[in-house]
Amino acid sequence: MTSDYKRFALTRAGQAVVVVLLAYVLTFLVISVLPGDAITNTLRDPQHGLSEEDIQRIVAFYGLDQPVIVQLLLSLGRFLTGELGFSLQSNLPVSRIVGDALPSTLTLATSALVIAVVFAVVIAYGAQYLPGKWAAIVRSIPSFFLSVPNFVIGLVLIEFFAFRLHSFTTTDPNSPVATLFAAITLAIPVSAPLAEVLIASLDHESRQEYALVARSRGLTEATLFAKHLVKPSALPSVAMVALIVGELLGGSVITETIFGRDGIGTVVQKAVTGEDQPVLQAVVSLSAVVFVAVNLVADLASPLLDPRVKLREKVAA
Amino acid sequence: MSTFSTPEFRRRAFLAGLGALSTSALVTACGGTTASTGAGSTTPVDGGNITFLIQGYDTGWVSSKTSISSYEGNLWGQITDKLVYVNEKGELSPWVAESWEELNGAKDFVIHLKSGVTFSDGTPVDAAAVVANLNAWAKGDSTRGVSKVGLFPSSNFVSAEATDATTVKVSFSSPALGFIATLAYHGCILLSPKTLALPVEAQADLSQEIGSGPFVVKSWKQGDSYVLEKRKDYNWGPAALGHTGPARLDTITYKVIKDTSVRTSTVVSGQADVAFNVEPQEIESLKAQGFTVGTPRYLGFVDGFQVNTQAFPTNDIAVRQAIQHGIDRDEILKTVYTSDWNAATTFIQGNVPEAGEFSDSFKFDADKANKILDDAGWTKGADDYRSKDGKTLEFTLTPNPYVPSTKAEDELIAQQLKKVGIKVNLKVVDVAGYAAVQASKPPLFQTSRSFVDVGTVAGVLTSQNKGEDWFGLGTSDQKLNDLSTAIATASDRASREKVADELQQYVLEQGYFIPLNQLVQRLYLISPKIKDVQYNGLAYANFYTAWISQ
Amino acid sequence: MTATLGYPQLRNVGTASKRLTAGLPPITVILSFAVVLLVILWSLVPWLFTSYSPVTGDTASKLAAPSAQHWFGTDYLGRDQFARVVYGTASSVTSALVAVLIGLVIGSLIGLASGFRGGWLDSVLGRFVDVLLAIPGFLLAVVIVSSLGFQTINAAIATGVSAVAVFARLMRAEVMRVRSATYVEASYLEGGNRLHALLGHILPNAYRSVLVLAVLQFGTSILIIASLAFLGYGDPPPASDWGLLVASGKTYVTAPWLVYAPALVIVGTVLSVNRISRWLRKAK
Amino acid sequence: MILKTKDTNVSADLLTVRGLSIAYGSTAVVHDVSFSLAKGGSLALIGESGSGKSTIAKAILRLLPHGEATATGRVELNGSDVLALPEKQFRPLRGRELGFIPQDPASALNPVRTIGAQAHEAAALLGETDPAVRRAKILEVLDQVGLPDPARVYDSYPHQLSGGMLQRVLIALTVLPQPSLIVADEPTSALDVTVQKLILDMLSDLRRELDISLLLITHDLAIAAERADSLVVLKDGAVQESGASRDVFASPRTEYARSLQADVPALHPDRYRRKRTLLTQANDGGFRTDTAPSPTAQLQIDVRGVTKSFPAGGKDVLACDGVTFSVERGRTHALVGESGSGKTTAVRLLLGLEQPDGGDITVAGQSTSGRSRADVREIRRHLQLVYQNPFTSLDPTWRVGRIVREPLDQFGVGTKAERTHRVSEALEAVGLPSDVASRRPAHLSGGQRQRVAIARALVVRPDVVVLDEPTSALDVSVQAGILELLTTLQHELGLTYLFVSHDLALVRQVADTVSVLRRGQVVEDGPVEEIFHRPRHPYTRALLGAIPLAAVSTEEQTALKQPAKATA
Repeated sequence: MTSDYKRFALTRAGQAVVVVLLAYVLTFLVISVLPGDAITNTLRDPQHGLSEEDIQRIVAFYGLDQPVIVQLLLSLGRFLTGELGFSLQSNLPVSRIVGDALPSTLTLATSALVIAVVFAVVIAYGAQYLPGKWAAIVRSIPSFFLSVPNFVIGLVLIEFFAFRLHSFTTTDPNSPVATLFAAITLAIPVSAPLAEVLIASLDHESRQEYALVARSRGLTEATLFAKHLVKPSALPSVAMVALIVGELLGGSVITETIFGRDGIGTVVQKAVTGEDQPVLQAVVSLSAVVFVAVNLVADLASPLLDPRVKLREKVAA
Repeated sequence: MSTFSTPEFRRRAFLAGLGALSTSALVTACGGTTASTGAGSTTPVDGGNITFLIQGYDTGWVSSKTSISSYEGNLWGQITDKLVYVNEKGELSPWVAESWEELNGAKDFVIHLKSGVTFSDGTPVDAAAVVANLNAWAKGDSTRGVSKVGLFPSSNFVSAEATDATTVKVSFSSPALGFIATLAYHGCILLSPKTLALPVEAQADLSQEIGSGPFVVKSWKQGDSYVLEKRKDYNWGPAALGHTGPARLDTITYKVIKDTSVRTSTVVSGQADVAFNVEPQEIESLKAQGFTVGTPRYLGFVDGFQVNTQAFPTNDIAVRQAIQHGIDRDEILKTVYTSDWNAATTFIQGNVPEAGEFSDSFKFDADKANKILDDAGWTKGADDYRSKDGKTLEFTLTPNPYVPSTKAEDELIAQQLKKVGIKVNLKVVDVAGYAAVQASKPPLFQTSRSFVDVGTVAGVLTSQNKGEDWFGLGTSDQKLNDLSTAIATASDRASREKVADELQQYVLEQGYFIPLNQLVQRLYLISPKIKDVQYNGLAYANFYTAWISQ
Repeated sequence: MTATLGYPQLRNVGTASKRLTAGLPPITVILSFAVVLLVILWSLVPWLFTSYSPVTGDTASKLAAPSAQHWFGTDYLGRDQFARVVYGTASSVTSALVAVLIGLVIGSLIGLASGFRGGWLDSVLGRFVDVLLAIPGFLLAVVIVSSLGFQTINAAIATGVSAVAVFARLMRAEVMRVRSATYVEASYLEGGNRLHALLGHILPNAYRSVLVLAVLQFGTSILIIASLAFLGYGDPPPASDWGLLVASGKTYVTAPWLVYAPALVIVGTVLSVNRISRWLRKAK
Repeated sequence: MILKTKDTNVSADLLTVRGLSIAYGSTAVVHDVSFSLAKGGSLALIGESGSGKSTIAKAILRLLPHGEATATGRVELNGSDVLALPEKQFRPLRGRELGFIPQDPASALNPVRTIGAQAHEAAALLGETDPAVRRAKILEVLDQVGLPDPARVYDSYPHQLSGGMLQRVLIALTVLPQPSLIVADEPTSALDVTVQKLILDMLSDLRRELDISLLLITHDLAIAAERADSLVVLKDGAVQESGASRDVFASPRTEYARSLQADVPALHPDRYRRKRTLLTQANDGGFRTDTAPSPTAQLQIDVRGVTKSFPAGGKDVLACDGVTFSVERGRTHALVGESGSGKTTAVRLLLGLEQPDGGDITVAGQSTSGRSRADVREIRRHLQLVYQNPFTSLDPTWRVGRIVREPLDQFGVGTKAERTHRVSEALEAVGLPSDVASRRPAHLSGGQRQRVAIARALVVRPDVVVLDEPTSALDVSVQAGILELLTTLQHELGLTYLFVSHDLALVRQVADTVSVLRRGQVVEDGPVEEIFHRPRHPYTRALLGAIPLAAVSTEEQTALKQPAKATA
């Protein structure tokens, strides 16, 4: 079994690396399509007070005077060695900018993920075991969660909990309570797809005959759920959890702006308004790396968690 | 934590608003009752900390940029001193300079320094230090990328030298009437010679800025929060403020909150003490709740547009004059701003002594504007926008992010100019992007520049002796060249005032500058428990004398 | 293997097949159709719904609360907020439609090609779809809009591109599922060729669930475009995209209706679109 | 297969159901059903799909989905009513008194937990807490149900065991807590015939040893009659007839019971013979012996020494190993075998859907193996297939008219008018009203859909029609109608049939000659009557033995007697 598994793991890892590189190239092409040459006109801007010699150094560093394909290879080569270049606005090394911003976004994203999973489980369990009328209401919650833009959720939470109930202050956005509310804002739209997958698989599993057989042996609903339904229904959700990691990174742009948190989201926003290409390139490709890594882990874990998954088919797919 | 039980919580029937959307009844109802300000003694109390919410410190701390940005100026004002103090009415009074003499027709000046003044690193603020600062302001250091102070009269500056430990002699090649006033300008801040000698990158680091002000930088995290603590041995405050000893507040914390509404609501809900640049249209309801809203007016140019005479379509004088008369400034004041704003009478603020009454040269007259354009051959098309030789009369306007409500103001201007057939597109940028807009030399650039003495205006009108050439004329407008040299080298105030009137008349008629209203660039929403906040001539709130009443 | 299939569980599949529920769909679905119809009318013929102009207003009555004349109150320049929402519908809703079309057409083609052709084409397109998925949708949209320029049409293109991966994946799964269905093999036995199988059998059966996703994606696109406008990446003033209205409205703390009127319209529209998508999925 | 004739003794009945009615929401599904089951006895509820038999079983076990279904009436266990008991008081009975054996073993065990882990749930009912003792008891009962290596089964996952082994595990777990009554809902309908017989024998032995009474739910009248003391015949939720299985089976009183009995293939081997013998009489008067087939053009299908293997799990599995058979014009030849016997692969090779590794196939004189796609397509005009499952062989988005016309369109036969005419002609031939042409498959019953499939096969006037288990997805009554149609069409159009099935009794009714397949090899072939009376190969004998009531045939009017115990 293990030799099969090793081969399966290697192929998936190989595919993952290819995807990351392609993501880097795609982002570079999209960014370098920027009309006019943002890099040169931000450099020439007197406000920066950059001397002519500084400008030449930066132009040479990014190979701006060479064709796009050369610039791409240059920057791809550096990306592989972990070298992310300099920000055009603050000429600080990009790795430091992203490094400083990462912790706050990571705490936000992970707590949002946890909250999203909790929301999804509560909704899915409620939809399964609440009496008729209530179950219908709970089932429609995910589609409601999907309909509210997260900037509205954020504004409402801040207005109600910060300004009226003083449960947290906007002056200290990184405090535990403020992070909790920011995480809730991010978690709500993200928990919807997770809840729907969980509801669908719970419905499917609870209609299987083994649930009937277990009931015929006198198991209570609770033990039936815990012992029999949780594991098979959780498996499809593992893949969905990996998918929504992408949503988390995307959603953080708005959430961090509203809650005044300095994270990857605000870095992206500043980079966009300031047309700071190297920062944009770094953030997007790092998010791709995070997404691909998480999905790889989910991919490699699924044969271990679910005995039904055959490695042979997995490899061929 | 918040002792506030004022009506604003009920007024903020927020979630009810979500349901019923009928908050109108609540808003008008609360107009009547003002907040019950605590009885509070009037004698100042030492101690306490305040939180100051601000959009951000994005342009960095290199001190001698061409002009200090409106945000960083707040912090500089607390950690540095100036030689001369200027009050709200523009009257100068001694500060680090105890006294000064103006000799042989304002070409030579002798400054006598107060003794015992030291920088926060202990080094004395002596004549040598002042000379170092003067040279930095006048000449900057291009080799290290350090630029001179924009409005400093550098063109006729000759030298500054220390005659003894507490006296400095400054000489100019031609009369510099505005020199003493410029020493009170927020760009001319006294920094220790050690700081001035630093390379540009090091100067960008706030902790390297050694000033002699009532507060010192305690700690800071770039883009997040900046904490100043009071300097216990400070006792050379300007006499005009009525207090010379150490500051009363223990610390001031500047907190970066980008969103205007969040800053406003945080102070209103009592979680912070001061909010910078709130929405002007909210001032009435904020005052109704007992908050004080400082709307200081500084000496300098009004809120208006420098017109680029080289760019289409403003290269045509008819277009410039049509814009001049096509804007209804009265409607702007009534809609976007409040009674705290004053109409502009010329292109410089009303509190500048030399400001005259020239409002009829930009009086709102839509018919006149239409007539001017018709005569100039701009015919109205089907979409009632004018065009000439196939080019539509159209330009892009970028609201000035440093001034509150310019987005609303420019949207209204776009509507008004549409009535006279001019198509105005808007492009919204933030502080970082605004510098790039200025560099692109647009037809109309919304400016917000302060100065202490009208003489410094000469430095922007033309390209003469490295002037900023706002209108792109270079030296092509001889009349303007003569006027600006006259004003720069006037030997006495009376003759300078006459030249200033002529200059204002000419610039407005030529449509080089399109005034909007007298600028209130900085708004301070201050919680009622903070007393004795004073404003200087450059419209910066000074918390040196402020104290907290429980 | 067929022996085990030939028994009762197939039988009760036969009789228990659900016919489309005759009679009217549930009330909530009718309501949703009404809301979506209203929104489409707003974007096509806004002038029928309000006499006010979305651009110019009566500056004297600025920041007035919702009242009989101004259902959604007035904004900081005295413009009728209801008119701005109605006229903003065109750019908010039609651009969402453009986004869905881009995602649907390109995504379905990719999914169809990789699902039907299989082999090397499938793995190449598969990797391309993986790449599109790997970059978080909103980030990709932000990057594209920042390179094409801040306009709603560019926001629509950006949202469309980030939706391509979702459509491609679903279409590929559907094509693979239908391709192995018995009636497709039967069509070969009756002399049909691959093209006939594709156009005659595979597409008609695959498009339905893709349609359901398209409706769902329409709702999501409205949210993404509103979010992009909220961050200021939509059209410049005086445009009145819904997201822009919320963004500019939120600075006026004393006028909460400026935020909540457009917010409620966004939520109402997207909720209705989701309800219709769920009803379509059930009535398959 | 011991049919105990039981005298009704005085002891109170174990299970009495009186006036039981069940409704899903507002629609009533079961109407006023009553029956009783003596201690140690066995009763079968027999009825087609939709007759409510499963619903009744689930009501007795109180497994109906709560909130959706409501049951009224009395269900007495050992004299006391259990239907109205609160769940807390009923739960102790679950498993200890009332056992349940589900229908599809593949989905009746949790796929992600080992058999052992799930077995402990059943063992817990014994009140045994020590896991080691529980494990021993579990292994013991697994051995008792005939599982070869209980320890390996204990540690494996459900998907690693065959259907037959899974059903044995389920029975073991049900009998472990020694319930007094077992309710079995179609326990063997998902299994092969031979495996089915072994399982039912094992179940009967266990019942006798542990004195457990059985309530059997089935759609197969033969199994019911063979395995249960008494019968209750159900239709649309109401009892049609009930009584001792021998009486109900031998002389059914009600019309419905009689038609059920008539449709059991095993009881009426010659049902379609009269039509067929006419046919053979006309042609050549005698049975064709299985000596080397004469190479006359008469041979429509000639398969010689065909082999085909598939890669599975690393090594190659031989699906067909030297399969040889031939079919004369106008005749019906049957391929019989259980799952994995290779009969489906043979059909796919014949139709050119797969290419044989070796051997030769000729249809209507033309060889199909090793030909280009275009040639194979040409041959298909003469060779059509009717699939087993009518619910997946018709495109749900097409209307019936277009479905039947598809072969004409694809082969470009005749003009548009001619095609529409032939379509309505084909529909009429299969006994469907012409207005069916405008309807979609979703609105038709299983039987009607299969008739549409047959019409589609016939519309292009093929010479040979391959029928891949055409009726196994249909109810018994519908099944008879389809077979009736096939034989009349063969008679009218002179068609040649290749009939594939796992059901020897059915094959005996319709086929002239038959080949018995096992693991890819033809173990025996020849005329049907010969195979049935003088089976030479042990596997054929096992297949015959597995047919419920195989030895019984009303034609021979012999009384029910003890058939010889078939060796497995």
